[in-house]
Amino acid sequence: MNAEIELRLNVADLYASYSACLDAGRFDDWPEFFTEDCRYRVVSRENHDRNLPLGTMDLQSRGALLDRVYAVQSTLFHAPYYQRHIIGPARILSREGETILAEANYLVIRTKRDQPSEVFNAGRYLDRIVAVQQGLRFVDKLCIFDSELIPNSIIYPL
Amino acid sequence: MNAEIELRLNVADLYASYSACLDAGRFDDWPEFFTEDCRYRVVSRENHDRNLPLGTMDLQSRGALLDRVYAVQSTLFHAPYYQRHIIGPARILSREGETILAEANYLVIRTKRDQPSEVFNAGRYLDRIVAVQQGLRFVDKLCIFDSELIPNSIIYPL
Amino acid sequence: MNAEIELRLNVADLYASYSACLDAGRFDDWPEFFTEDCRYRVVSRENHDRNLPLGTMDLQSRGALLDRVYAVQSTLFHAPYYQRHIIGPARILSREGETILAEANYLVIRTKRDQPSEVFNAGRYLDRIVAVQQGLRFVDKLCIFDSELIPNSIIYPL
Amino acid sequence: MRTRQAPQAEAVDWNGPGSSRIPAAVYVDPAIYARELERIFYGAHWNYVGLEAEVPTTGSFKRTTIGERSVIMVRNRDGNINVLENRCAHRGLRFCQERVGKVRTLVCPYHQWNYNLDGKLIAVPFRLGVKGQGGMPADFSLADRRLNPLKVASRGGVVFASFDHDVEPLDQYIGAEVLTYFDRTFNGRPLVVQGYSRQRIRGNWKLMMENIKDPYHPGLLHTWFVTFGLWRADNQSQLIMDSHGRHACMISRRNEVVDEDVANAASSYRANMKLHDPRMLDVVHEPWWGAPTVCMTTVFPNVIFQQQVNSLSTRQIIPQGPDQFDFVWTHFGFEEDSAEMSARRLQQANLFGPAGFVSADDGEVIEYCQDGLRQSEDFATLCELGGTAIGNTDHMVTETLIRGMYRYWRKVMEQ
Amino acid sequence: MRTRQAPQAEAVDWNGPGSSRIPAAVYVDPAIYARELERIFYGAHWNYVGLEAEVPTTGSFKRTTIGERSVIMVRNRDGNINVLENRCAHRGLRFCQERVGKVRTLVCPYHQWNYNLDGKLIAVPFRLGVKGQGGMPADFSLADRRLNPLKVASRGGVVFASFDHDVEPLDQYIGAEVLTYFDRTFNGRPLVVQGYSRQRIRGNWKLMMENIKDPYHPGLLHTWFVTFGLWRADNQSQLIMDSHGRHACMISRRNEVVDEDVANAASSYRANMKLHDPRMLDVVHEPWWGAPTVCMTTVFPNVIFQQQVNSLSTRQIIPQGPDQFDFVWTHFGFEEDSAEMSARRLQQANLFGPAGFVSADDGEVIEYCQDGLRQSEDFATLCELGGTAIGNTDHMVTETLIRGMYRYWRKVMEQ
Amino acid sequence: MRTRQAPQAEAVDWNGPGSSRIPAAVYVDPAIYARELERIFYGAHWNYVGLEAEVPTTGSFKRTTIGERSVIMVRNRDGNINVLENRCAHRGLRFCQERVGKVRTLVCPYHQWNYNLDGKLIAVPFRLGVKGQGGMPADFSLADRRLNPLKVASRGGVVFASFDHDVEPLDQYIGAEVLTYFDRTFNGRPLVVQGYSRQRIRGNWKLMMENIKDPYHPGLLHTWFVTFGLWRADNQSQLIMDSHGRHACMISRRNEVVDEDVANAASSYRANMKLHDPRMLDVVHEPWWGAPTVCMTTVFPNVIFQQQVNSLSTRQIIPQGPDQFDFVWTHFGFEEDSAEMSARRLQQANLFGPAGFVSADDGEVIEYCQDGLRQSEDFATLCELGGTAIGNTDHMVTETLIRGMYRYWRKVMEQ
Ligand code: FES
Ligand code: FES
Ligand code: FES
Ligand SMILES: [Fe+3]
Ligand SMILES: [Fe+3]
Ligand SMILES: [Fe+3]
Repeated sequence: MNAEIELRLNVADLYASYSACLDAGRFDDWPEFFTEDCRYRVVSRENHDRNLPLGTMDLQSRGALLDRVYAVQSTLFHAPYYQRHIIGPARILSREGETILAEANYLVIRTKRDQPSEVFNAGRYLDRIVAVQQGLRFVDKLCIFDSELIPNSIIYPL
Repeated sequence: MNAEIELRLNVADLYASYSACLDAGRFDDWPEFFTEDCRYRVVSRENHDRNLPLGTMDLQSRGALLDRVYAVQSTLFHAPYYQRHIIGPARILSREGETILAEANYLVIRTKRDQPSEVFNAGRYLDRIVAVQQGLRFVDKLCIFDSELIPNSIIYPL
Repeated sequence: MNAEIELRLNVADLYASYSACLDAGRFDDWPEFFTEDCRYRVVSRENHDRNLPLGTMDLQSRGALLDRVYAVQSTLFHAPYYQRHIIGPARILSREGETILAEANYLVIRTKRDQPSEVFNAGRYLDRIVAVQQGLRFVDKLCIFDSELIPNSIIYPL
Repeated sequence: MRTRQAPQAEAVDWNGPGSSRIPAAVYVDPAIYARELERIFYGAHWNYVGLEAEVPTTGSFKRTTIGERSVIMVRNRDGNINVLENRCAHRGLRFCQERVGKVRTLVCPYHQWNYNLDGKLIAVPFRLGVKGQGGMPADFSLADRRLNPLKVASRGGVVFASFDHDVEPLDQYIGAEVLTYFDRTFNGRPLVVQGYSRQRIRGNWKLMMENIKDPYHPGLLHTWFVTFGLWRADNQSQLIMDSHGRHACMISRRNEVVDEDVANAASSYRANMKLHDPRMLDVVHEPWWGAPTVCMTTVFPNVIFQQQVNSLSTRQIIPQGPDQFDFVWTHFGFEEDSAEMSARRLQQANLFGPAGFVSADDGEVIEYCQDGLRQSEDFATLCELGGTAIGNTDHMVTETLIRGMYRYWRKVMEQ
Repeated sequence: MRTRQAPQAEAVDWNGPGSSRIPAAVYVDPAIYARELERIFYGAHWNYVGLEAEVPTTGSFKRTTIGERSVIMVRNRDGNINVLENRCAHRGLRFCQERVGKVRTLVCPYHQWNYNLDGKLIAVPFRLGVKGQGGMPADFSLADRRLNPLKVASRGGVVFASFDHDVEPLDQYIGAEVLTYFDRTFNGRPLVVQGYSRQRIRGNWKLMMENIKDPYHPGLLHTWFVTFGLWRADNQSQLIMDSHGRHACMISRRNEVVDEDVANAASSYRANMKLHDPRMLDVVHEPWWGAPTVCMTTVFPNVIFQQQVNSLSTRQIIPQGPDQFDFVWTHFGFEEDSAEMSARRLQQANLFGPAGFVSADDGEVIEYCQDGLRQSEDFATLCELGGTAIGNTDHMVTETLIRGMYRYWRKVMEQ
Repeated sequence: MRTRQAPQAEAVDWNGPGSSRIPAAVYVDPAIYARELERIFYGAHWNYVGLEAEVPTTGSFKRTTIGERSVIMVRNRDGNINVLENRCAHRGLRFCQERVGKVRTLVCPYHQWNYNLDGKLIAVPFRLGVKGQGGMPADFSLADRRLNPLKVASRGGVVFASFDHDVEPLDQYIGAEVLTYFDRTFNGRPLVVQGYSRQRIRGNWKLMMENIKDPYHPGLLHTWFVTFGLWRADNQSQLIMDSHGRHACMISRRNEVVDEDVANAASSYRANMKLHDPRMLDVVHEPWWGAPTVCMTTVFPNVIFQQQVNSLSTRQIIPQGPDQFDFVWTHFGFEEDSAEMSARRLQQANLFGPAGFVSADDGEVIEYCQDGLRQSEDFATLCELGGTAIGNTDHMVTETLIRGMYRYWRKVMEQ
């Protein structure tokens, strides 16, 4: 019973830690939120609803996440910006053995230097989560964004 | 004690499921979140603070909610758009017997086709909730929106 | 155990009550969320990250909070506006004896008369909280805002 | 307006003297819009500002906007209503920020220049200097500066104002034909405000006037109307205008029986539709209606008066550039209303406003009209239902009211 | 466009007849932009609208935009593809709101005017009036109004349209040299859409064309390209243009071995870089490529065809004023692709689009270009890598394609 | 700027040669604004760019903006400070994106053109081609292109720059009278930056200059000032200008005793007001002040130097079109400050900035001024407190400094 309740709270904490990590720009820590054989996909709601397979990002292992981090930090030229995730209440949709299926709405506010803060990307996380020794990890993280027009580019993970 | 804690979590889940339903456009399921004799009101903060009775929507039974759904799906011509609710932490204000008075801040981001995502409506839910067999239901749902200027129209429920 | 769980829920409630108080414009109640010897600071992420000590507001006692309230209500001329806080999941970072270190992302939507609602300020709360008889109180509240350009002025507390 | 003086708008090509084919430029050209502000909203026209009931007592004020200029409607010490431009005579501050309130005088925050409720300057701090130094020059008199006063007229509790003090009298401006229907609702009974709705619509302000001068669309766009017979092309009805064709009334009567042909013509007709909660259409005929169950009155340039069965509202148009306007609904009833009738008006208000079953889609189509009209300047609309003539009719299958408005518009705009 | 007619753009000073030093005004001046819409996007040019695969059957439509005008690509009853302007002939509504769908006819919601899939007006409600009253005038014929049809041409499954029906034939427009490479990808094989990406980039639309006509930057800006030899200044390559210099292909071949000098020249080179997940570069040579591993084709004014190893896309440019444009990516494969190949194309898509390892930064630099060009009007760019001449080359150390585009631009724009 | 060349601004009607009644157009007209950029911000004027302390060592840079042009303040190898326009000489990229940092050279990301800290072009990749192909033309020399250098002057640790290299020397530009007070704060003591505040204010940039040249409002708008005697109409004070009237100092001294008449005149006066936490006003007199406790210095066109008791800041104005500007506060102290004094300056900073007890409302009133001035072009302000003459005074009951600024503005703008 308590375990059940605690799990619900821990899932909420997972989202809180996840966004804190990204919003602080601690990209090196980002892959730690995932399992080795994870999949991280960012996909437009348009493609998702029409069953079109294209993703804006489609990383199919923690290694691929490390490659993304390297690109963000060393190879992808971009104007620096702040991200701020506002995540709504997370909800556990189902359980398959050890795996939790959870979802939460998110909004990312972007702030570029000398510019007003702006709505950058809004959508839904649909995630498969497992508990490992160190805590909860994403096996599968799907970011389905409503935002039809990406304001130029997405450099950092969502 | 546990019951108390669980209730608080369930209220949070209620808001999560409610927004998930609307944001996915599952309008047929929307009335299911309400009791038969419910009331659903969308009112501007201006009218609310000045005790002016006019509502932007004022539906006084689950039947009226069904009528709204029918209008949204069949009679109200409009440009399609996505809604995305970001709901802040819900708070139980009081208990009157079986009825819970709860409130939560909300923000709805609207995305129209080929347009950037934009702040659509922001405000506060002030709700009376009861527990029925299938879970928690709204007896009374009041959406008090700050947004002075509605960007053209409100078609879908908030 | 339960105590632990309850604390996590109470922290969430604290943020909910705090934003409800400000968003309703109940500024007289605002200092009640703080201890007598509290500190309330609003600081730009730029200054914070560069270890520059300047704060946009830097109030170093509950008395100073009362002074701010007086200014907001009696001496600071400004156009009236609504605030709406959307706060993400709060997270307890650590405990030092009685003191809880907690953080949460926030977004404040501002609505001026006859104007659309707009993104006003987005950032992170980094707070030290203690439990007193009447509940949880802020010893230290730090609002670190991403928003590079303040849209004219900040009159009300964040 | 942001342009220096109404810029020379190039003449638009109307292909002749008619007003049935409106060129796209009329809706999108900033220079034309600037001239509209000058000649229409700031010219010799009466603009709606509000209801007397909104400023019940001395010092009560309501801030609103005419064209793009902020004005204050305030009741003075004599109980009369003034409308004053919201701009300090010192350094130009739009000083009044609250929407409604009650004041003893009007004070600008910057240097506390103080105006009475008639807009007269009554106090200037340090006017005589301090310790004999500085202050306003000897030849300065409080009478030299004041808040810009508009000409005001009130009828049946409805307040209008004009920046042009030479504007013709209000009754003459509205004209006898339309006045009859104006007075039908506003016969002097005390009014009670039930609340406000505010929309920002991304379309030219005239598109909203067209919408309410267009009896052709309700039976086609608004399924609700068709299905419940509130409005149908075959309803008994009348269209009337003032002599200029700038104002109009669409008058009709409800009809439960559906005419086959009409039902078929309107693909939007839903024979099987039933309300789960019929209260929204619990219509009760009010004696003062007479035969008509609906009367939509447009008073050029900025207001629409709605009587749709038991729902009553004024709808104010506030242009915001050529391609958007704010639309402010003031729903009201009468002091004499029973509690049941007040509740009924509120119930039926579900049909109107930004989320209304039969008006949310008006805002939507107006936005797409603007989008389409913006696409190229060589396009002109075709408003020739009922031909190209302009005149009152006793049917609704015509766009004559739109032609009437643009005939007048061309005259005023010299376009 | 918001201006009445393309305003008289003042002549820009190019310091002579060349096109290697582009004045800042060419990117920021609203009057020049208005003329670009008129002469380029709405003039005698072919604009990309989509792929035939997107409208598979009768009634399937896709809404898109040419310049700033909304158009509908729809397959008619004969199986042919029409492109119709999305604007109702009655009162101008941009009536089609959904992006894709399937319809029997095109109906405008406002008054339900009804058009067939060729854009012909087939029904006008109450055209003959109601009970003998009103309706359209006697001389009105359905043939008088219709949806504005564009000229359409399709090749290899790719659909182009033009507002100018006198535009030259598509093959002649693209020209034999470029057509060879166009046909290399679009040889008639059935295409399969894998998905879309949409960006809004705050820069002048031509900056994107320059970017894809610029073989100078990939080896310097895009570390990935350098490090993995996908693109390097020393790669064997060719640049070809049509006779006008408006279209171009950048053709190159991958090279695993890194030339010392080149590596050193590019500070962005990372010798030690390894992918943790190499699948993103699991390139498999496809027979139809021939020698080249990459071919970037620009067809003036609004489309880029990408073949980057196994990743294929069309990239459409939709201008939104002089200082921003929307950029729509359509990733595709072939019906004949194996499951592995489809997955491979999707994997490699990580390199492209708004978050792509080698294209996200293109959007970024374009934005800063616009920022810099906005700073003052006395600035001109210097595109003289490879000199000032314009012609095909078999190397990549030149900006000749950019010079070619602007030579043509000056001719069309009379600037 | 977005316009081609400063468009011919139509002459504004000032009703004569005076500068005490400023026409609304001066604040709202885009053509006037475009000319302001050309003649004032990019003309023969010195603009504030920052403090030497912000770029302590070789390679330290700070990015900022003059008018609407981005510039980089950087310390070179000789320890001198350069100000370079942030625009690549190749294709115009505004390449520097970070606000501050430390670099060895300035590299543009697009094609890695490389500039030294003096803005000289030192490397162009593939300049000599690859394998003998392409590259820059034979006649190209690195000396042909460089980053646009501004003229730089530094005094007392404060750095100014001008796009016009023929601008008069800085000390002469500021003028002896104002220089005295400039040097009072900036006497060469090492400065320490305490932090930044950034606001975007929806008003014309000159309204901020007016605000700090207006000794009339603080005692009326800012209750705090009145109540604590920090600023009152009866305080001993001086207003001084340079010979052109473009720069000014408002100098005053604190006064605990409240003059009855003045208190009464200011309805904002709160006799009973007490601070719960008095530390915010724990003022300690600093020897270098001399008698004055406050000195507000405006150096035309883009900076204000604040000494308000123990709080020190520079306030930079960055115009963003005619109707808004960014306002950047740099709070500072001195290396010689004790820990207590540093803390005191920070405490008192609560009075200033976007949330300041006595400055948040300045931003607010400026916004409403713009709103009011936008309402119609026939309006002119009335700045005749103290008459219409322009000259230094030893009292504060005058708008002479505003008249002085506009007299100069008319001369430069030929308006
Ligand atoms: S601007 Fe109104 S009092 Fe000075
Ligand atoms: S506008 Fe299309 S039918 Fe009337
Ligand atoms: S634009 Fe700067 S190097 Fe090419
Ligand atoms: Fe309608
Ligand atoms: Fe590139
Ligand atoms: Fe001030």
